[in-house]
Amino acid sequence: MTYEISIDGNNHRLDLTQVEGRWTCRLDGREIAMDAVLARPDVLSLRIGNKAYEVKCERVGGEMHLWVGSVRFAAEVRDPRSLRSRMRAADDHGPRKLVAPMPGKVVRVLVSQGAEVEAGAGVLVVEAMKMQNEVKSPKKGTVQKILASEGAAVNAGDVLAIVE
Amino acid sequence: MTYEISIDGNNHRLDLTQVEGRWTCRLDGREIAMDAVLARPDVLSLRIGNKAYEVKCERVGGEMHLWVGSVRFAAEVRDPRSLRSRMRAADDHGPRKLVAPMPGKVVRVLVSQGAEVEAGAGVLVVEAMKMQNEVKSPKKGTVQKILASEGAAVNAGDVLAIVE
Amino acid sequence: MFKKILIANRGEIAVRVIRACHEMGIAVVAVYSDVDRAALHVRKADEAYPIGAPAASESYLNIQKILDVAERSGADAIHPGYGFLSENAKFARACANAGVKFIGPTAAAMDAMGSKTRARQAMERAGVPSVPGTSRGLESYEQAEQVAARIGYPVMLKAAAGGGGKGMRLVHAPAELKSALEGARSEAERSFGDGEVYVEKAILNPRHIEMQVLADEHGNTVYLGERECSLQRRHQKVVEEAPSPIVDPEMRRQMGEVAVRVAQAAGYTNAGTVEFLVDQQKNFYFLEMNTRLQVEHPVTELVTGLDLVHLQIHIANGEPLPFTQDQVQIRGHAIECRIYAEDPDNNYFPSPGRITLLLLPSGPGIRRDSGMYEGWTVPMDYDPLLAKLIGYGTDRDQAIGRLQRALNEYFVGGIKTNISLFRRILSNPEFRAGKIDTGFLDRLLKQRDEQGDSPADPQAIEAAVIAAGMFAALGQSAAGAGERAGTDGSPPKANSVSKWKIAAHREGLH
Amino acid sequence: MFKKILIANRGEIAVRVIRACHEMGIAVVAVYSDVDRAALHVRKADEAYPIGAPAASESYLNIQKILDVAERSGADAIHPGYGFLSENAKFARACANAGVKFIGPTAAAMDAMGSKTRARQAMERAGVPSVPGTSRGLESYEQAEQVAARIGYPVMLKAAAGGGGKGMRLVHAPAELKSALEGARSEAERSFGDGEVYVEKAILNPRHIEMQVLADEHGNTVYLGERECSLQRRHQKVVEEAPSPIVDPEMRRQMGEVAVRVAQAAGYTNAGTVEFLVDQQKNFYFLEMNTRLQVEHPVTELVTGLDLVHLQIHIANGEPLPFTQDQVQIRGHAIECRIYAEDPDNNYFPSPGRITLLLLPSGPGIRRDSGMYEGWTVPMDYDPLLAKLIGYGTDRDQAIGRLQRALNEYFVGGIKTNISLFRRILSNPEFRAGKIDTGFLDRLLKQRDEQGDSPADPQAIEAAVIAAGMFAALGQSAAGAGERAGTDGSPPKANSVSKWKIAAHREGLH
Repeated sequence: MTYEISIDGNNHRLDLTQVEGRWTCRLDGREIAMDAVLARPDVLSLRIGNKAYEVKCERVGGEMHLWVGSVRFAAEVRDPRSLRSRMRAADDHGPRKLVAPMPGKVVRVLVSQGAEVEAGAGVLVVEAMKMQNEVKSPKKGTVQKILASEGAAVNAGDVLAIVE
Repeated sequence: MTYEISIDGNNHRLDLTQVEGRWTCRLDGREIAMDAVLARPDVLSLRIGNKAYEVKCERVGGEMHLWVGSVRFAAEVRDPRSLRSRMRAADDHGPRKLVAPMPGKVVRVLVSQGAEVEAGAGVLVVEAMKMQNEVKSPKKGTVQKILASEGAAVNAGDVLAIVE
Repeated sequence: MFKKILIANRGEIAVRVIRACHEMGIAVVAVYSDVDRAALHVRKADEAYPIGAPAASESYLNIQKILDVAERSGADAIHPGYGFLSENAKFARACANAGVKFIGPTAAAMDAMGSKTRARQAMERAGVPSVPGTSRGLESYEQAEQVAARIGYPVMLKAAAGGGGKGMRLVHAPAELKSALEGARSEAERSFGDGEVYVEKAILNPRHIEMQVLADEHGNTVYLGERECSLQRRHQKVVEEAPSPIVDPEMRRQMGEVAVRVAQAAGYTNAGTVEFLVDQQKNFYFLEMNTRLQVEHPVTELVTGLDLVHLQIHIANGEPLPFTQDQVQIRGHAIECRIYAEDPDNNYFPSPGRITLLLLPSGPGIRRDSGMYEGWTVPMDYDPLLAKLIGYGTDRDQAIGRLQRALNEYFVGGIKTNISLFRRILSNPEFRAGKIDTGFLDRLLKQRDEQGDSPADPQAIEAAVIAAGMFAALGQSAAGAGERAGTDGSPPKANSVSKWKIAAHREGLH
Repeated sequence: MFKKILIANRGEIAVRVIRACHEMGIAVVAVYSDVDRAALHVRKADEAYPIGAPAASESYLNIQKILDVAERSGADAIHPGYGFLSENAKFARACANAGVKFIGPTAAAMDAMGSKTRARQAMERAGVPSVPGTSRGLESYEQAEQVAARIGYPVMLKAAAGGGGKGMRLVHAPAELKSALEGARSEAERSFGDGEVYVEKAILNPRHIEMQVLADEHGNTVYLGERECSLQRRHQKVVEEAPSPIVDPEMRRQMGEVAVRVAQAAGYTNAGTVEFLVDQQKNFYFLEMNTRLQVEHPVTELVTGLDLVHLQIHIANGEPLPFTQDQVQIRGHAIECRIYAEDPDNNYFPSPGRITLLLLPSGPGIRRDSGMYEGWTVPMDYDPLLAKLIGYGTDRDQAIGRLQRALNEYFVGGIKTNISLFRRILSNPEFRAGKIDTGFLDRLLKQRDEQGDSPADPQAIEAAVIAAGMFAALGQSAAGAGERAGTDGSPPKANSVSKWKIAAHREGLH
């Protein structure tokens, strides 16, 4: 199968096909000799040529990061069909969602629906482990939706508000 | 539900019922206040009254042992209906199966089907990690079946032969 | 010896004390709040009692509930760990009245050290050097002005009841003094219900070095060497080591003897720590005394070969110290990393949640004191300290090398941790040279460096791309671990699921 | 310093050497057989090369394949670990010829120590005390008779090329000598392709104590203290400790100086171990020299504060020893337990298989060197050593207490291990008193004691019954770990499955 994979924002095309238990792999068109063992879920023992890597997959609140040795990469995997829409969502036009950075309690909502906000302006405050964390707007725009109310318990990655 | 549980060969009757997430427990008719958390599969954090136990479940080759702290018990769980047949299989009359004590290779079959054997007589030899292990007959009797041939790879718990 | 010890704490320190008790053949009583039933310290205890709601005030800080459990369980001693009730003189007294031995100093000694101003007064009498300033609360702005003028700017305003940086203000010039004093007072009032504030000469970019002391109940007091604790964030220690890169045997002897004098002046017993500020000229000033076991006690254990918790229990049991000062030897070097549930991508804010995967470091020179386990959900109600990773080496370089190796083995899945921060610290040239002060960490964090300690080489990126694809192809349903991916690559189902999830997220927008 | 080191081994020792290399900033090349692709040492390496079939002769013992990998990978040194090619002079020579540094002694030194008779001869010249007997192979039965008569019965017949107890016979009386000699010869012939057998005075229930030595390539040789290795089964060590309970500083100095003389007589370099037999009167006799890193090297590392693998690499790099004999200090006490995949219910026969659950001990004084991980399948093709658990303490009692505590934390699910054996050993009064010899373990195993260290009390049985029921009720499908059983007890489905399995087993009979 074919994947569009973005690593720290750079897109790559990866073709993986399995023939009799062996994988063949084309990365951006180049054929690559590799071999992999899933040691544990989210832990991959990978050989590229004879180079060996232990790659760990960190999944928190919808985000995915890969640890290659001690180096960390933001990763996204998707199939080409959904690429266009994804690209649009990613850039600064169109709506952007504000997500809870950690599980906790919404202690304050700082703006009301429909309000104009600057990039970096605080929209809500989430508290956990005795620390308060202001969730800021990623862009200048209008608060299209507030999806969490004060006192509500939220999980990491929950959408709290949308700025259009 | 109700279980017949044998611990080191002694049978106990245990009734467990769950009401709104709380368990009530009767052991051999006695009501017991308890509370349990499955910390990991096969690891139970158990409170009986205010006594706390970490109980680990060891499952190897069909056998089940429980570690209560550093004390180990052979355990069997079954429902009453199958009790009678179980009891029969357990005692010395009737057929007894010889199982592989470890994964390995059958390197020698020492007796042929139909042969008479004494209790403790060697029936087959299994090898693993450079060590050979003689599988002995648990009772005096006739070798009813030999279910493994020389050179065969076997797993722990596989039935290798039956002595009637 | 005690038959049964109640541990009035949770997390890694509760586990660490449980271990010491079991090593000594002593039974352990654990207490837990409603969100801690599945906590590791409950799993490991011999008895466990629920003590109420998650809020500490309802459970781990509730003196009456804890003493009730002590009575019901028949515990003959209580170990308070650190934090919670560990420095609460009222609790120590209540234990004494209830006939349960409090494993720590007497309430009187705590009182003597509890207020920074009272402590300063005691130290003056004992002839212990402290930072120039007032040993009493400031009566007025005018007095503040005079003292500040006398000792010279910059000055530091501090709350007498202070801790954790609350009620503290750095003042560079007379003009700032008035508002700073008001700010410090009101913050102290709010935080500690006590507005008392005093003034000290400000020591810029000092080192924070502390001395471990141990005193039995027969008048013997020894010091076990220093700990370098200059790496702090928000006035919280992050990395500690022993010995300090700048302390030589002579300076150690001087600080140690002062620390012993401090302890004796307070009639101190059991384990305690005397904190010093050290300026660029290696002058050291008494800061305060912590009347409890420190989070960072393991680094002292590794370089002395002693077990401080065992010794705390023996001392509380009325035994004399089993060794004299000259038998105490420092060998090798130890460094501790405090593993917090914090999000490095989000200014190190707490990141509680469920631990879905845990890869644990071990091997030569590595000690791990932990309160977490795979599958456990880190509650959002308490301090985010998950574990401590301590590295020992023949020398500082080897200790650093072993820690870096172990940090690369350490992985916590499902929540975010500050593990990557330690890679950056340990590979920093200044740190490796031992050039650290209390400002080091804030300076480091200002630097833009998101790539851990090694730069992203094309091969690593290639590996990341292929791994991302393989994780998707194999899915999470796949693979009895350890099996050959080649031989059990699962159909794209598992993968599409995650794709739909991403899609769904997107849908949420329109 | 070396840029890249190839590790010609597998399992825990390969992992231990990889860690040392990474701590020193050296890249690692791993080799693996077809059944070891998922092994931990491959996961941790920087490069990994397949070297063929599971049989050691096809892979880990295949000199040519390993040297090919060294050349292809550009490794500039090879660490052999222990076992496999570690004491193979031919391999050491081949490395030298290929221009790759062998991290260990020279081939010549190995040859000198490889044959027990030649070693005895060398030692005689060096004036090293060895057990009375012949230093040359026996020419005839008559010669055997004469020598045995001279040194007095009981005597021990030993194969010159021997090891692991093969070709050994204990002879109590002249009548047994003839058949014993024939037996020993044919067994030696079969095992080593060399029928040479010599005779020694048999020392009954001796202690087995060995001395660690370290020699650089500039003529400096030091000893790092002894290890007590008397706890053995089938001539395999099971528990080792440092220091030995019976060795005082003076005896240590004497044994150490003899060991240094042995090493120098053989022109020895790098790390090595001189084994001694010690009789009830504390007389010690040279037994043999192991020209490699020992499995039990960690106990010496813990009491000296040194890292032997780091030092091996520095020595191989041509550096002089960084310390002198009088700087070596023994502090505290360390004990090692060898965790084997063995079935205690079945006479400790190997028990390979898939590790379904792994609970790992840690905390104060605990070091864990391991080659296993949860989900890994232990292959049936190699030695069953899975890991080593080492406990350190201020004194022997504390080390024992910490080890027992850690053993109770250690759990390996899916296969059987000998962990419970160590609980029995450590709680045995004779062991605690330090009264041990090479016969101790066989005597202990004869005793009927299946219940671990504590007797089964009614409460524990009650807990077992209830736990068995809860496991059945919750099933294995159930429960995100850490969740309240009460809140997610699953329907009896999961349970009935296991019931059907039991039934099915039964069906098999009829």
